[in-house]
Amino acid sequence: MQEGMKNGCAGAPAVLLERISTLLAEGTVARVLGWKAGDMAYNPEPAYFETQEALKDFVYDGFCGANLSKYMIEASKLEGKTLVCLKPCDTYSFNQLLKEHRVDREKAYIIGVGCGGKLDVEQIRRKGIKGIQSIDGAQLVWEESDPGTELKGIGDDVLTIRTIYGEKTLPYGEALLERCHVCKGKEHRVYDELIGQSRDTKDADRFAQVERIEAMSPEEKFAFFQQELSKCIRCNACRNVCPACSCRKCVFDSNKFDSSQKANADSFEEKMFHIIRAFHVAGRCTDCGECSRVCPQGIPLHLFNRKFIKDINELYGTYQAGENAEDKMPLTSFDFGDAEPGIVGERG
Amino acid sequence: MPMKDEFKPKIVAFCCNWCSYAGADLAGSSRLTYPADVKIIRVPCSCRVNPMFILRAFEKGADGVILCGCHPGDCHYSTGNYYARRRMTLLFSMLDYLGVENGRTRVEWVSAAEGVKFSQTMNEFVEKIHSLGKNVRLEDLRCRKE
Amino acid sequence: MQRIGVFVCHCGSNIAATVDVKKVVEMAALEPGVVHAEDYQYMCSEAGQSLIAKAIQEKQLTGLVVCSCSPRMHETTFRKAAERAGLNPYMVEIANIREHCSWIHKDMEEATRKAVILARAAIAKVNLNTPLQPGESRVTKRALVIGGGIAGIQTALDIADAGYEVDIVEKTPSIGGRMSQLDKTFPTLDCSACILTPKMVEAAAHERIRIYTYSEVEKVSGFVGDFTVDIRKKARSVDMDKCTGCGVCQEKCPSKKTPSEFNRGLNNRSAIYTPFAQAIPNVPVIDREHCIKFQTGKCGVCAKVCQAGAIDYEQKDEIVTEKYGAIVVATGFDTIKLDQYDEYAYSQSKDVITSLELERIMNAAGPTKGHLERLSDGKPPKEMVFIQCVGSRCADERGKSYCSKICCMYTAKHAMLIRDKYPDVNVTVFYIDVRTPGKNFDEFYRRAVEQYGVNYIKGQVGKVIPQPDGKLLVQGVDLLDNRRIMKEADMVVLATAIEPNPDVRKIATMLTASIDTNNFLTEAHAKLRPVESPTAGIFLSGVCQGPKDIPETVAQAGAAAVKAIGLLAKEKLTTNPCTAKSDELLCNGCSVCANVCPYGAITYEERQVNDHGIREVRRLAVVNSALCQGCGACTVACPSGAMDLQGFSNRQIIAEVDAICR
Amino acid sequence: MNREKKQAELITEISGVNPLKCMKCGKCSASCPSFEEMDIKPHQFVSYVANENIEALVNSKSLWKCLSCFACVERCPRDVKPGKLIDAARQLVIRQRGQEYLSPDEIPALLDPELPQQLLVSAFRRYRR
Repeated sequence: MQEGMKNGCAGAPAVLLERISTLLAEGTVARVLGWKAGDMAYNPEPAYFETQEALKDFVYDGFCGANLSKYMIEASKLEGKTLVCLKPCDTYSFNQLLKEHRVDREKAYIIGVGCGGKLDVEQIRRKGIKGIQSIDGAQLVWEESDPGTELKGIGDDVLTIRTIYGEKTLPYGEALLERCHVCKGKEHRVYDELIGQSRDTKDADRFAQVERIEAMSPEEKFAFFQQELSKCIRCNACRNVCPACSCRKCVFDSNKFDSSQKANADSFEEKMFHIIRAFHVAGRCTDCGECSRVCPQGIPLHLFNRKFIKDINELYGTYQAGENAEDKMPLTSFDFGDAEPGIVGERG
Repeated sequence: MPMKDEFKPKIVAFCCNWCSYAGADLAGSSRLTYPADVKIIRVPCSCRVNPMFILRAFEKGADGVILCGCHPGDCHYSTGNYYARRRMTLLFSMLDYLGVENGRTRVEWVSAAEGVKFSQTMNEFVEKIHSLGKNVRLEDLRCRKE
Repeated sequence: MQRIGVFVCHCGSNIAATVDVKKVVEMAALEPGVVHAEDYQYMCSEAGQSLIAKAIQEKQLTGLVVCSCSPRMHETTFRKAAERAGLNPYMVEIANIREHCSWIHKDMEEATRKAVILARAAIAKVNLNTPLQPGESRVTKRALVIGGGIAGIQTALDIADAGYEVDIVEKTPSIGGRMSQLDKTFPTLDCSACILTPKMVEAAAHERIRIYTYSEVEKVSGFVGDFTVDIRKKARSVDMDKCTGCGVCQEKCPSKKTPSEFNRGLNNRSAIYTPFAQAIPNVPVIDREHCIKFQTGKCGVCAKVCQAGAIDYEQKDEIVTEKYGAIVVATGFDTIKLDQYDEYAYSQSKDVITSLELERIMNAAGPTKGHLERLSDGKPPKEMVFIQCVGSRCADERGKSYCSKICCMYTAKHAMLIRDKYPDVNVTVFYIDVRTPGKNFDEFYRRAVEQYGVNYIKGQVGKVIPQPDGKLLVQGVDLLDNRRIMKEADMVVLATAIEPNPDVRKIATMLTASIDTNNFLTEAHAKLRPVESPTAGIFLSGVCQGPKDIPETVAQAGAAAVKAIGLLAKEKLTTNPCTAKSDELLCNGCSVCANVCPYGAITYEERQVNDHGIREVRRLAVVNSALCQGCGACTVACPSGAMDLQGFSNRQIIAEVDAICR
Repeated sequence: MNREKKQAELITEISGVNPLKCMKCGKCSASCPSFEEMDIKPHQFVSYVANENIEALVNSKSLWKCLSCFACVERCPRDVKPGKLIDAARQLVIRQRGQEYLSPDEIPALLDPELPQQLLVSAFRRYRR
């Protein structure tokens, strides 16, 4: 049963809520890291819940797209276990953080939640739907907790959006985040238990966008990125949300490279920032897509990360960060026969 | 002979202490000339070169950056140049992806005995930078469009 | 703010002819931090150096820039001069205006401009230099040798003779290694035991050598000069002090069905055994897996017959912890398994043997008492075929890509010995190439052909087909006259590829010594430091580094010993201060840096930090400055910039970049 | 000349074999059951291709004496696999004949009682339409 609507936001599937409630009650976990309703129907906020009483505000619906793995860095420092709901793609990030000793597996109780793709309000807006008041159809219907069953295809569900201009409808599949169209798969890489069903959302090639850019002339490439990067306001949202950008202090905030700047003092800065940020996470980025999701300017930041991933796959063998917590990362290993940097020019 | 154009490129060459810096020394003691536009920075190993240094050079107006290290397999620290090779390959590929002319960056393995190669490489590189002209793109990539 | 002095050298006319040194002085004086600038004819001369010393004292200089020849030439000179004048030597930077400027440019104006920029970069760097102190670490005057073969024994003897204590850790019950299994040695054909046994005895009797046999290295911590090693002394079940080595226990032991490792499984040994008669120590061990007492609880014959009361069924493994200054790896080799080479019928016929098995057959103490006979029926062979390069020089995964190096010579030896002792036996060798570089080696091989009539045929054998009558049909081809060869042989000997002892991987991991794809230990430099591992204080002896024969092994063993002695002879180690250092407030503890460190110099510890009021326990990278060689790989791998390299810090290099691009 | 160079390239392309990897050990010839019948021996295939001496190779008896038993492919220590080379040379000849494949009714006339069954099967597998 769905709880009542909170700020137009759907509640959470009963099977999930019951299980979380039990785990909290029996003391298996000290707190729950989940979501509560935000001020709008489409922006639930990550939140901690420490009592069963508090769980009445717990929300888990199609808009809960945030990757909570990064929160586990801080949660690992707390007393007792923290329950966290991770989608399949989030578990890659958790594994990567585990590999980098940033999270404590013992401090986490991971519920691998089923995923049928997460919603992106920007996609809805792009369809010309404005003035949203509430959205129906974003709630998750998990009949029973059998993670093995797959839900029907995404084409079947429809979002009904009540706006100040009247009611609109949109197929669920058309409102998905970019990353869901290039989904890495619905298998959880690390978890304590699984709840809920998944359905496949992949309907595009992960590297198609990168390839399109690669095929451009240098002038076109330059124009494309100049266009995109000129939007950057250095709000640091991409950095703050990125599970790989988990440095205690970012190089752009320290004086170690004479690179700390509060405002963009010179024209070079955003470029340097984005290239270096992508480089720092190269080989560690799981391609979770959070950077692009949170960018208020809509810069497709994942295109940087995915370029590195594509290069790594092509030059050093296929590698998926976070697939497990053991494999050596591509930038901390090498092969005697690696390609020379000159290959960049040769590939054209 | 004055150059055809008045363009005086700024070129930074990072050289590892054990092979390439010594190769540059040998070029010097063999009186093998290359343009004065090239300025060498000594680093212990090619793996010491952070991509940030390269971008920093461009930020400050360099027109080309070249990294020289020991040949793969000959690194004084055994494996440093292998890491450098991967890092630079990825960085250069990214710059290419951003539409920056990839001739502005280069990696060359120069041993302590390869004074001739060092000088040749620098001559070639300077010529390449001359053909590319002043570095505008890296400086301009972000520029807010009016 | 630094007080920097800039000293521009004319180098006679080497610099001054192309660079306007006065102009460089003038321009340098304008740079921030510069309080003194002058030029001189020869800065490296006595007079030039005292000029520098005088300026340091008079102007209270805190940093120096010398614009002169390459730092590879005179950096040390100027650093020492600075130190004598009371300045920290690491406050000196060199602007190379000779090799990188005056010698390669002709135009004075251009060269001068470049010299000024190079000086500026050096000044910018010195502005950020900090005084560095070389570290000191103590040296434990004892060496550990892992492996008790000829390599290990020779290294241990050389180190001990130089006056230092050495421990040998040997996995098997006796020292001696592969060489003790050999019958004769090339190119002189002297008996292996006759030259090895005295060395074994000498090592055992040496007052400065301690031998741990039937023992393994379990754990290694520490670093060059100061290693701590746990050695597991496996339970021998025999009291070393009481045993007299009479051998009665071995005679009476009722369990005699265990294949003898020493004889390569060609015959059996008892459960209580010494590997061979000249074993050192001459104290048996009980192989508990095959001992009736240990398996069923009933027996105890050895305890009953032992007059000395040395048998101790209760003995337990013992861990000994020792400190060492240097560690020499001498873990040797084994032959590869032949199960992938079914075409040579090794597993199908007892008369197809490896060369090492032939050594045991030829040996008077071996399974056939030294008589050359077929293992299937005990008959003397009339036709013998040797097949070279079995598993060596092989591009696929069945074998090894490298040349095993010793096979050509030992096969010539075997062929010669057989022809000498059994002139009626025909010997044919199928080879791809005969490789005999080495003193008196090719002469040796030619002797086999010319004097002993050994038949060498160029062409690898395709197949060995066991015949119903027990003969072995060898199918080959003579490549030099394109002729099919079908030879009926009585015995076939395979020159099996050698590979490093499989345990070496485990040991290398403990030592953080690097290893190549073939499991050979990597040397610090393939040409110039061939007996040192890249990990400081670890030395390589024998085949663990690459295939070699006995003379080469002994030579390398001596070289490794000298390197170890050179280390042990030092009272203290001064360490290069240009090492990596991690800023504990920035460190994520992510281990990325440790993953790229070739020296295992980075470890992690959980430590309380105070980060602007936040007190918490964090996982932090710690650089052992005694191990760090200062390459800087970690500094770039570190995403947060916590890891920096002293002497070549991020800010210093960036300052140089900025100065050049200014 | 140029034609033979192209043919040699075609053979290496079809076979996927790098003739330069050969160390001339002769294990292929030693393994070959048809060695005696061949005019050009298996270990020589490699040098014929490397030296672009293709006319001689395709006109040799060996081309059709190879049984495709793959003993040489199996045992070659250098991953050179002369059996694949000869097979590629045969492909080359077949292709040159303008795609004229063998039809089943032509076969009886070509049969030789000495011909091993294995070759027949292998050839048919390869050259049927």
